[in-house]
Amino acid sequence: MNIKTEVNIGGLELQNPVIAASGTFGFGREYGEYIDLNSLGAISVKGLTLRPREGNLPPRIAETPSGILNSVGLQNPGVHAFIQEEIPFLRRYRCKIIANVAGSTVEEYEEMAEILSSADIDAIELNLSCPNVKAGCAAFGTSAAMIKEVTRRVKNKYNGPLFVKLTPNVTSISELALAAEEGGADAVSLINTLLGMAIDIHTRRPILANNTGGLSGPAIKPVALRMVNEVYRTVKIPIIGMGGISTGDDAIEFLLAGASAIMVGTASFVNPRACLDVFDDVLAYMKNYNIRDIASLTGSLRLN
Amino acid sequence: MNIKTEVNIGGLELQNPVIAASGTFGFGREYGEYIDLNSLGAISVKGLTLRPREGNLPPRIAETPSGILNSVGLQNPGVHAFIQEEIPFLRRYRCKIIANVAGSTVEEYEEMAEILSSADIDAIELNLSCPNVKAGCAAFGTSAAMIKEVTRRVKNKYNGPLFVKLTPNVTSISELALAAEEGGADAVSLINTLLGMAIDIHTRRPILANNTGGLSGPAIKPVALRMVNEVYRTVKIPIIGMGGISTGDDAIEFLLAGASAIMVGTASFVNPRACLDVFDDVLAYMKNYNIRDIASLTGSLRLN
Amino acid sequence: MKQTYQCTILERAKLSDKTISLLIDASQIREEILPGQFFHINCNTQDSYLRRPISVCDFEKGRLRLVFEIRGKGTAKLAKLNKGDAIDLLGPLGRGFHLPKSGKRAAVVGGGIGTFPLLFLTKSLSFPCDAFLGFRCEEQIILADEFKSLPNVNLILCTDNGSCGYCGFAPSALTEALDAGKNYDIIYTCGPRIMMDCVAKTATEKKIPCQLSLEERMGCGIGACLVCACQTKEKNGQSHMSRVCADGPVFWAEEIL
Amino acid sequence: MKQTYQCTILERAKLSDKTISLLIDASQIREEILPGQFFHINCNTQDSYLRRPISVCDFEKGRLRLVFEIRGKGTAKLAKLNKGDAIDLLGPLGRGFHLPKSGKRAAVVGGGIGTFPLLFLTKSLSFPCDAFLGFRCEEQIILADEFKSLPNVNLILCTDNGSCGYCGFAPSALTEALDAGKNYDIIYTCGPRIMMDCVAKTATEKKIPCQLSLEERMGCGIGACLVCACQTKEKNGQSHMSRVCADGPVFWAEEIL
Ligand SMILES: Cc1cc2nc3c(=O)[nH]c(=O)nc-3n(C[C@H](O)[C@H](O)[C@H](O)COP(=O)(O)OP(=O)(O)OC[C@H]3O[C@@H](n4cnc5c(N)ncnc54)[C@H](O)[C@@H]3O)c2cc1C
Ligand SMILES: Cc1cc2nc3c(=O)[nH]c(=O)nc-3n(C[C@H](O)[C@H](O)[C@H](O)COP(=O)(O)OP(=O)(O)OC[C@H]3O[C@@H](n4cnc5c(N)ncnc54)[C@H](O)[C@@H]3O)c2cc1C
Ligand SMILES: Cc1cc2nc3c(=O)[nH]c(=O)nc-3n(C[C@H](O)[C@H](O)[C@H](O)COP(=O)(O)O)c2cc1C
Ligand SMILES: Cc1cc2nc3c(=O)[nH]c(=O)nc-3n(C[C@H](O)[C@H](O)[C@H](O)COP(=O)(O)O)c2cc1C
Ligand code: FES
Ligand code: FES
Repeated sequence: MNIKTEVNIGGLELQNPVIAASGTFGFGREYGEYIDLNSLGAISVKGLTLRPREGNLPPRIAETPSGILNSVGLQNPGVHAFIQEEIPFLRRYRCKIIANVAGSTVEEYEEMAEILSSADIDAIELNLSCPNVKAGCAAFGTSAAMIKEVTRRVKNKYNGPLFVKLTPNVTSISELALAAEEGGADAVSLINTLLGMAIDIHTRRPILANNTGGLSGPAIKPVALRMVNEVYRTVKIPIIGMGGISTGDDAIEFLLAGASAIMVGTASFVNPRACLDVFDDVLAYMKNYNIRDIASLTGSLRLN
Repeated sequence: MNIKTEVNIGGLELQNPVIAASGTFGFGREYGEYIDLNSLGAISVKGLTLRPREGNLPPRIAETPSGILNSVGLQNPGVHAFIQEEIPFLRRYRCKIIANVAGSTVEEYEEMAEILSSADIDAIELNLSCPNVKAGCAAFGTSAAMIKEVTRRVKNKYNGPLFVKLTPNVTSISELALAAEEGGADAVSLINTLLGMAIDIHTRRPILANNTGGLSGPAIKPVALRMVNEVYRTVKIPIIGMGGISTGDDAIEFLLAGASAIMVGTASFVNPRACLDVFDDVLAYMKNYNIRDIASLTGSLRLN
Repeated sequence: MKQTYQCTILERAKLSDKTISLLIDASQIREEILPGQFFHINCNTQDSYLRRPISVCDFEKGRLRLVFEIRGKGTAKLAKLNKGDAIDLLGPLGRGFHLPKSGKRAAVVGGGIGTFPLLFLTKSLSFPCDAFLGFRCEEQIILADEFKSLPNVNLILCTDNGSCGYCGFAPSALTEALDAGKNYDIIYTCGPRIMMDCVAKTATEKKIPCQLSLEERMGCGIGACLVCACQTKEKNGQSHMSRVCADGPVFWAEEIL
Repeated sequence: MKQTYQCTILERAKLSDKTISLLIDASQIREEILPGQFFHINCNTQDSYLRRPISVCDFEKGRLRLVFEIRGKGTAKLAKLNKGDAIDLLGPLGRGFHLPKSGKRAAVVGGGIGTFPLLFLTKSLSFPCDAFLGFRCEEQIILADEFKSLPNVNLILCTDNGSCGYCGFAPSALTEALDAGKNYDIIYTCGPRIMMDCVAKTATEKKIPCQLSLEERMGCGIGACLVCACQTKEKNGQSHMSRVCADGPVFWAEEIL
């Protein structure tokens, strides 16, 4: 059976809709030893900032039921080092490069977009939703007006496909998705992590040095799915869905709910082959149901 | 060792801070066959409406990683039947009776408060956060102005301890808690369920007949803990904390984060003795650390 | 006080590719266990967080038999249990089948996993019965020997493809028997909902009392959480949401909408 | 391509109340396994979702030995594994101990669970060593016989309460040895952070090269997620966040802030 796996996400052509989620896959080097990066649709690289960042103090991770909290706090070598050292490595592979960027002012977002517009990347994912840095992107992420504004201004500086990544820690994610669409986003990515906390009852302190962190993994899947479906019924631009995807069945749920592509994050920590295993299982499902075009799954959920 | 377990929650004296969460414990009759209701601090009864409600169509439950989605939709016999048939039963026990009420207009909330003010209950918990009914309480739950208004007006009709139960599906839960405090609430209860979805990939339909449902169970614990701590640092009134509590350790986490009492919900489904087991484990922890007053745990978390 | 029970598995058998039988030492359970009742079983993983309802397939001398098909995560976990392992049971739960003190003949109509609880039912009947048990094909037939060995049971096996016994669905076999003049005091049915609806319709037409055993996804299993709702008709004709776990799982045909 | 390995457990032993030793058939692992490296082990429950890092305690002829203490949910789950069970290993991971080609004598200082990886280290040293191993009390002593049986190891057991061997902490025993004129080409340490810091300080004062094996909570275990950060000093003196899993777990004392 001939299966069409190519998808177009707001101008970004992917050989398949499986993308490694930002922050969980570094710049691909480490996982490249475990899986053939050529088989991924794309990699969304670790969140980049204008200047290098050292991130938060450890501990930066806590385990919770069916999930984890992290508080890395955007440790990264900065956008310039990314361009010089990581793009050349990633370019050796077929998978597309999505630059995930976070700024603390609108101007910083603009400046990074400008810098990246002359770099060899395939798309920008605006991280307007990192819960682990005090100032900056989290503040943008909860205001529709700010999202629209940042998106519009970045769109002016960068010609390629522009994705806006949304936070789930809001009253109405569809309102924010709409703002991104109005600002000119070519797609929205959701969800980023849910803000959470874990406590060591013996020391009476939060486990994370940063006190709070972002919840990811299977625990958040029902919330993520609901949000993807809500946004799907609100905006016209494509959705990149994520949140707890560990199996092909999970990925299918997201596609049915309205995602055009999906990202695999935390699951890679448990199974370094998770991205590929997810994709193989999606193909098996399609064969089983005689579905020839993966794009036809998107939004094919029938509500009750 | 002599352990003081009594707590006062905004005027409600509890022999211990363990409360059965609304909607998971019915009116106590069924669990009363498995545990001695005399040993509970209180029971928050199934959400009451002015008139009887049949609730949503089945399926009303879906299992998710470390949690469940429910969409009962406030099936209940109505406040009058509650007063006539359930209070006399519950009054045979030492545990306090908290009437959890949901209305679809401010007037309905007022009317129920008035009716209940002449009933033999110990407190009212305003459910401003049920995600499973279309009109009504969910709309109130996300607006600070509405919360303040409803609280104020109910407070005028009901003299006893008034708790306001908050939804986690908002950008800022502390803002809503503040609104409840300003409206005259004696305590806030949090969290209600997170709105989520689960999909049957074979039928391509949501598992719940109502499409979406409320996520509860261990999966939501990190989010609930974070919100309790956030609210603790914002308001002065006591907090009743809940969300995924299944063990004494979980309960301790909530107390440390700032809860003065805790509710056990979904955990009872797996372990009908959950409320008692949680309490026993809390006592063991206190003995171990030589803590003599359970109230001294509240908010004793030291942030990093 | 009721409680959960930690029981020991005495025997585990694989009845088919996907079907497991567990024989459990239930001697500590002092409550009466009735046909049609079920146990709510802890699968003990966070991956399958909720308990799973499984009907009593048989109960004799303190030995409880549960037979179940592997469907998803929870039953897959239960299928891994072995002789000597502990199993955490909540139950017996629910309202079982009505057992008339006397009668001439009953009909029992089951399909697939719905046939398992009918074994204990037919054993408990104080008069003879015709048991119409439907399966996809010959290979899928489960527990036929157990039914055959019961002196009061006249077993009519039905297969969709006719590979064994009656060719066709069990309700058709029942209808043919009724048309051929058979008389039943009561009809019991358990299986896929469309099968049961079919049986209930026939029974109603013939004015024979009929009981169905319903399935619904469950939370607490004891009647407190209201997630296992099914629409039923009150005596006054009004529709009502009943709890499959506590008001059922067995209902009279006329109660079901 | 690297991969995860499904290996079989050859032997399981309980070394103390809380300490388990697993001997694992690692013959399929073709990568070199070095002392100081660790495996990231799948506990396979949603309750303990993440893998758990456990150091190589010993490796010989394709047989891998892991020794661990039961602390929380994950290690409790691993402790339930038995002979014949499969175990899902990711590794070997991390940068192991530096093994000088030649030397006169090394010092090895360990405490508690930090002593386990030192067994493979001392076995791999090409010259003799003094092993200062500290435990709470005599009953807590683990693996002493294995250390004793190594021809190049001079074992100095230390207990906090003096119930066996040197009375006091292992770093004090090291300091006393140094003060008594002992010379070491290199010092290795693994154990509680305060213990290691103490050893590192002594080593720095005496200008002896020293390596520490750090612990940090891990996500991916392979260097991609940056959750296992520890502050290190660059050559230029600047502080930097390194990854315990990939840049460590073994660091030179001068790298640690
Ligand atoms: C009263 C009653 C008695 C039953 N008796 C038997 C029996 O004797 N033998 C047998 O093989 N099966 C029986 N079933 C069906 C059995 O409970 C389900 O097949 C089982 O719960 C599926 O769980 P899973 O983990 O395999 O599937 P999953 O898909 O992983 O289950 C996910 C969730 O959905 C629920 N669920 C899925 N399918 C069903 C279903 N058909 N009915 C109720 N809940 C479901 C599960 O309990 C769980 O909460 C009975 C069901 C009920 C309600
Ligand atoms: C490189 C390295 C090698 C190790 N080697 C050994 C060894 O050989 N033998 C041994 O007994 N222990 C070893 N440890 C410690 C061991 O990893 C922890 O004791 C174990 O992860 C605790 O898991 P748990 O499920 O018992 O505890 P839980 O409290 O349930 O764990 C919760 C989470 O915190 C993490 N965590 C908790 N304590 C630690 C810790 N001390 N270090 C790192 N992560 C932790 C867990 O991995 C898990 O992600 C090593 C740690 C590291 C970093
Ligand atoms: C350790 C870690 C680091 C992350 N860093 C980033 C980041 O830099 N930028 C970003 O947009 N999202 C980041 N995320 C969020 C993920 O990309 C993803 O949105 C989230 O984890 C939900 O997906 P999952 O459940 O599959 O992990 C991070 C997540 C984790 C676990
Ligand atoms: C089946 C079910 C029904 C519920 N019904 C109500 C309700 O009627 N009123 C209410 O305020 N909360 C209701 N809740 C929410 C719980 O009281 C509680 O806030 C939530 O489940 C989180 O706690 P838990 O994780 O311990 O279950 C319900 C929860 C469940 C699972
Ligand atoms: S499962 Fe809770 S009422 Fe039936
Ligand atoms: S655990 Fe992921 S980088 Fe170390």
